Amino acid sequence: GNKDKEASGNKEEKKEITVGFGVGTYEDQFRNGILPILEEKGYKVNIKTFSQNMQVNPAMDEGSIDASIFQSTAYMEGINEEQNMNMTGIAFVPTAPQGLYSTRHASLDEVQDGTTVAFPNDPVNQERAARILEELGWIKVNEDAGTVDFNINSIKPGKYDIDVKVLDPAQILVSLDDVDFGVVNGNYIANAGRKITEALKIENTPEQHRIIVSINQENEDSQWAKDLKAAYESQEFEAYIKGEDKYDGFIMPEAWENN
Amino acid sequence: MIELKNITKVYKRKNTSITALKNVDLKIEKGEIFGVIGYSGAGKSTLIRLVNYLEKPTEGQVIIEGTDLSSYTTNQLREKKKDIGMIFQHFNLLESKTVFDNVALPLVLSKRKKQEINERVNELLSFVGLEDKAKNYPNELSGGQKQRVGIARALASNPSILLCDEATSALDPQTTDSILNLLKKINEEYNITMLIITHEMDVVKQICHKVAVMEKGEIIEQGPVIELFGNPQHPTTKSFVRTVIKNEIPNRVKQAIKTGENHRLLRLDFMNQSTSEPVINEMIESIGVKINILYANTTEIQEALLVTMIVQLEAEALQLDEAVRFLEKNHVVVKEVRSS
Amino acid sequence: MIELKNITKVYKRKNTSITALKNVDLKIEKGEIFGVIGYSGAGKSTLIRLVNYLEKPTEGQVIIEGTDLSSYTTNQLREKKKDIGMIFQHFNLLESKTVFDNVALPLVLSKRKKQEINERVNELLSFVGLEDKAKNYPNELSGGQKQRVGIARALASNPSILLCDEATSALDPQTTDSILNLLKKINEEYNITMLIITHEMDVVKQICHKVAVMEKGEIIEQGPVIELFGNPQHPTTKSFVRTVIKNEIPNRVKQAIKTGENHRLLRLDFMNQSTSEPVINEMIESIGVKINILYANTTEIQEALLVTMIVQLEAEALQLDEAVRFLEKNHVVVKEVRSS
Amino acid sequence: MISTSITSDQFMLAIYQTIHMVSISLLLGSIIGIPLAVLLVVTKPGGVIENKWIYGILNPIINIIRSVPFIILLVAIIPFTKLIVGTSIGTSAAIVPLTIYIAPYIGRLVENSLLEVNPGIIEAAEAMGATPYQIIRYFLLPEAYGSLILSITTATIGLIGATAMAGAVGAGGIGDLAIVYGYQRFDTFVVVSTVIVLVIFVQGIQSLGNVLARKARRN
Amino acid sequence: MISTSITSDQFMLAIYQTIHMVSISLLLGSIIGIPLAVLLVVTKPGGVIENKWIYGILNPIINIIRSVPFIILLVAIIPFTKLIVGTSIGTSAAIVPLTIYIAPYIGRLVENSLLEVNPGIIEAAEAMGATPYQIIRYFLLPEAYGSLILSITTATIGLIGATAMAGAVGAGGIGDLAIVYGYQRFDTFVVVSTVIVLVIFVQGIQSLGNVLARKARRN
Ligand SMILES: Nc1ncnc2c1ncn2[C@@H]1O[C@H](COP(=O)(O)OP(=O)(O)OP(=O)(O)O)[C@@H](O)[C@H]1O
Ligand SMILES: Nc1ncnc2c1ncn2[C@@H]1O[C@H](COP(=O)(O)OP(=O)(O)OP(=O)(O)O)[C@@H](O)[C@H]1O
Ligand code: MET
Ligand SMILES: [Mg+2]
Ligand SMILES: [Mg+2]
Repeated sequence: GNKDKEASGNKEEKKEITVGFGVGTYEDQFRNGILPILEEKGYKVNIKTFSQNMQVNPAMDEGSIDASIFQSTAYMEGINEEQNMNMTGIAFVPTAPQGLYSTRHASLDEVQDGTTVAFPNDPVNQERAARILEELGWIKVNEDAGTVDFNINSIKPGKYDIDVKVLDPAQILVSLDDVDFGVVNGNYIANAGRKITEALKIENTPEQHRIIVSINQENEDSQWAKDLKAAYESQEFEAYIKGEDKYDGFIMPEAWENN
Repeated sequence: MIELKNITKVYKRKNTSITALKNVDLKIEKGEIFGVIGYSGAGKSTLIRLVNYLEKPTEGQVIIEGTDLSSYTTNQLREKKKDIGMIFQHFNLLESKTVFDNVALPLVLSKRKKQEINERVNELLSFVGLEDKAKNYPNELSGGQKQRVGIARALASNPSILLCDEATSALDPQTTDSILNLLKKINEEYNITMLIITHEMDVVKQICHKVAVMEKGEIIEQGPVIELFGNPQHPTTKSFVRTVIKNEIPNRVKQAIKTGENHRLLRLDFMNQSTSEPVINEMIESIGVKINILYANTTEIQEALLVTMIVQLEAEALQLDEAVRFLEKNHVVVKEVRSS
Repeated sequence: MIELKNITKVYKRKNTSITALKNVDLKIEKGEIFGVIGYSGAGKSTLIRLVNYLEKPTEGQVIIEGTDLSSYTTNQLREKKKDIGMIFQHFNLLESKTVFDNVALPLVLSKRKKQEINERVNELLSFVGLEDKAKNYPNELSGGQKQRVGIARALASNPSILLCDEATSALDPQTTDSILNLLKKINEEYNITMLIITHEMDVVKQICHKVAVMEKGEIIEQGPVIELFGNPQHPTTKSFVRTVIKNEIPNRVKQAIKTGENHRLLRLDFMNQSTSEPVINEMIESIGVKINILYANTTEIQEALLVTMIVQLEAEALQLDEAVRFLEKNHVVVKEVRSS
Repeated sequence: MISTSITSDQFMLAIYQTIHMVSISLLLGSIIGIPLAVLLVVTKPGGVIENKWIYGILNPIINIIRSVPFIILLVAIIPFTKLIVGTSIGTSAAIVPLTIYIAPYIGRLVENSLLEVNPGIIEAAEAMGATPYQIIRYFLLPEAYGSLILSITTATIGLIGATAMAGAVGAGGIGDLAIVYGYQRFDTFVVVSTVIVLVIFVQGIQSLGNVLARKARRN
Repeated sequence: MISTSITSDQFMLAIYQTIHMVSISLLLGSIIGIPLAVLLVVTKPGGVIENKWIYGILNPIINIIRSVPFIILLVAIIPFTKLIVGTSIGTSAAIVPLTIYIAPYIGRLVENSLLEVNPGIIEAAEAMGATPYQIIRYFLLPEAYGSLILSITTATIGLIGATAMAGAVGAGGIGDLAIVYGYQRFDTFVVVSTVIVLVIFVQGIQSLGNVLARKARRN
């Protein structure tokens, strides 16, 4: 259900929007790159940060936020189905790819049976991690593996019998010394002041796993949604992102190619 | 009127059980001051705690003013309890409240006006001699001061029954006296019924009308104080009475005792009218015996007097017999005493 | 030997302060049983708590066996305390331990052997009459039973100094007697020094060698018991003594008093040898006065006897004077009594 | 220069949010928790108004709520939260689960305090014919006051810990700042500064509690 | 049929992990926390071995540890955890932060219990010349025993709550199962079943605590 009173009431005039963020660097990008553009256009923007990604969509559902920047298309669609919502993505944002990192090993060749690999515990990131190892052939992923409810029971040994350690995503980088390899989300790498290019293997991020700006579909035609989309696709924003070292290795939106 | 009917009280523990009271029957008339004495552990505190149902009897009935307490609803019981003041053996004062507030509690519970509470509490405190401690907390008081707070608290709401469990055991004789006089006055003025547990025979002597003696959970003897003191039957009662009415010959006296045919060692008990007549003088004059008073003691039991003497008479055998007859004729109770 | 030198103790509260002891000087010889009496709140408990430094004096010194307690290290003080037993006014028993374990505590602290502890505790419990309560917990005991546990505990480690704060106040006279006899025996056998706080004059009478009277934090009078009792100086002391040695004329007696030229109302105090001589008889025979004994009281203070009589003499004025001279010659203290 | 990603405004806002959440949910939690504790103590076997039913229901309810991890509780009661405050996110919304979380906790701690009251006092109350309400108001609570203060102190500090997790629903607060910026973004400055603020909070509350309790205990 | 994504093996493992974490960190936490509480009580102003320094240092240390949100604590002490158990992840690694988290908490609760001991008892101990150690062992602890049991019970239940968060370092456990599978993956069956297990745990611990405490209190 959708209870967005404000948005449906006066679509044209709405000049105050609330944007929700979960775990990630996307709030930083927004504050420094997007906010100035929107404020320029006369918007008043409230930023709501959730320490758990899980809570962002319910907030959208009840109309407490107008837009969110934290999830992938795949996850959003899963939620649309699971929670009976109707969200849509309006723009891609510069996305940090996952990567396979190690402090113990210099090469992926050192893998063997019993090698420990740290996986994030949330379903979306966990699936992405599984796909990386699947691509390397280390493991196999069941056909029927879910998206919003992906879990390690969907993993079968491939070339190796990998010992998967499930950790909090933020914890993996911290505990990298204690596993052979760890799949770390790019945003943590960026926050830790390291380079995504240090990864032994970077995810070939499929489009459906790239981070999007999501809103309720009914707002797609509103002026603020258009302005938000435009901000993410603007030259100004591109210039800001490209000017920051920490976004090296991020997957940039295709829309910028038109800039 | 308080009546205990065939009360038995058993405390159960895991594997053993202790019978604290056994077939206790007791009747206290309205306005009576009833004392209970007995050795430590005899069941006195248990008995008094039954009267306001702090402890429920295992068997038997507690009847107050004609109603069995077990027939009351909880609310009725509470109302009844407001009319029964209790002084605890261990004081049970609230550590978190000042002396004033402790005494005021029963009045606060009865929702009296502030003004009235103030007056009443100050009156009581000045009575128990603690005006200057009104703002102190119990842990700043001496033992006797705590007990006096407990007494003031129990009296605060002018109860018509007062239960005192060792109410003066922590008090010096003067303070005890003044408290007892107060109790006596209250008893006379307001016709309050009082049940007084004590081990101080002086207390019984001074204010009790009747007394019961307990031993191992049973009442072994009861009756008016003067009768029980004057003529105790049970060995335990005798032993209690002996502590106020001494009738043993002190060692020093024994050394002075002469024995032989012409000597007789007698215990003389003077009661009532015989105490005020010059009986001994008359005996000496009319019969011509020689008398040596070895020991003499007067006990006041409320308004009555009990005088006990141990005397040695010296005379011819016939005269001695005559002397005894003379004494007995003058209402003196005479008993032969063995000197060893 | 215990010596208190010029002790002052002040309890401070936020804005007021209470001087519980003021310039107290006291000396207790080794093996002495020293009693302290005084009204409730006089400072007796405060005084006794100074002796084992539960309370430190605000001013002055506490000297035990020649050493000022303040000069001891904490460890030395602890060792010293092991040698000082204390019976508390409020018992202070451990609710979580059985009677047996409570009494065993001082022995456990001194790391005695289990066997030895068992024997000693059982001996003490049977002494205080609580063998059958060994496995009970304090909340299952009567007031007097708790106090007896406290007594047994204080005696457990055979201390050479014993401090008793109202050690028998919750006990019936028989139990009190047996406890006092025990204390007396221990005192004689082991030469233990005892400081006994009490408000029961009977206790003082029965076992104390010396006694001090306290009032408002000061010692107002002290000396051997017999002297203090026989000849009290301070009004407070007099009032205490009066509670054991009654010398007021009971109301009932007053009614029998005849007045006039030929009558004289006298108070006679017999001490020592005069008590065992037939003084009165001889007076009647040799002088020919008529005597009516209105009141008599015998007090035993340990081995000594003190007899007080109030008598009415009837004779010619000259004879009356002669009678008084006769009595005084026979070591009787004679005082004129006003009848109203 | 210190490199950090948060602004001082964010920091001040977080402090305000924590104070807001803690004070209101502490107040509400106490309003629920203390009566709960009292009910437990008076209805327990042997209590002044012994009642197997009330005790038998309340006791497990407290245990059930206390069993649920806070984050699950937060989600589980979202419908209820919306009913009460109209939204499931933000500081006000967090107050609802925080209150539900802290109330049984306060209840348990206060229960422990009340159980320490000398049974003789309750006896005195009963002998005076005090009603259960009067026993609670004039005897039980005043006598347990010192210990009760310390229990509430302990609960308050636990509550501050819980507010850190309330960030899940966008409630903000100092603890959330620590987690979001410190933990998730490795911003050591934020960790250190937020922890310092929390320490000051906790130390302040504990000191206040100790002083009040010592006063109440009068020793 | 019930649709769930977890296996019964995972469930049993989680139960085992929770028991493992709770029992060991409770044990270690008590070993640290109880002496801590005792130290606080004996060194506090007016205590039997009053010591401004020890009290003045311990008291804020406890507050500092109690101030830090658990997840931050977990990360902050990773170097220490590795020193002790050699790794920063897994059940054993979680025990270190759990212990550090619970010890001061136990300390504070037990402190409150010890403060309730009748001062007359301590006086009796001092009059017997008991050493501080003896006062603690033979007087303070036995007299506080009932209340102490309840404090440990409360702490244990708090500890179960904390283990749910220990899942961050891959420690597993029932609470983590509830969060990771139930909460994050919308598996209602997991939520309900884990909460039931937690309730049984908590109810069991509380009942045991109550029984032991009532026995100790003898009423
Ligand atoms: N901790 C305290 N704080 C303040 N005043 C106190 C404290 N302890 C005792 N007092 C006061 O000191 C005085 C002496 O008290 P103490 O306990 O020594 O009396 P006592 O002679 O033993 O009396 P009792 O026979 O009633 O036990 C009393 O007035 C009492 O109120
Ligand atoms: N709660 C209880 N559990 C078990 N036994 C108890 C309990 N209360 C009292 N008793 C026992 O019952 C008996 C009577 O106790 P009670 O307190 O009535 O004695 P008392 O006559 O008041 O003695 P005292 O003069 O020493 O106060 C004692 O033997 C005591 O040990
Ligand atoms: N023995 C004296 C007498 O008979 C009196 C002393 S009183 C025992 O005269
Ligand atoms: Mg009794
Ligand atoms: Mg005293």
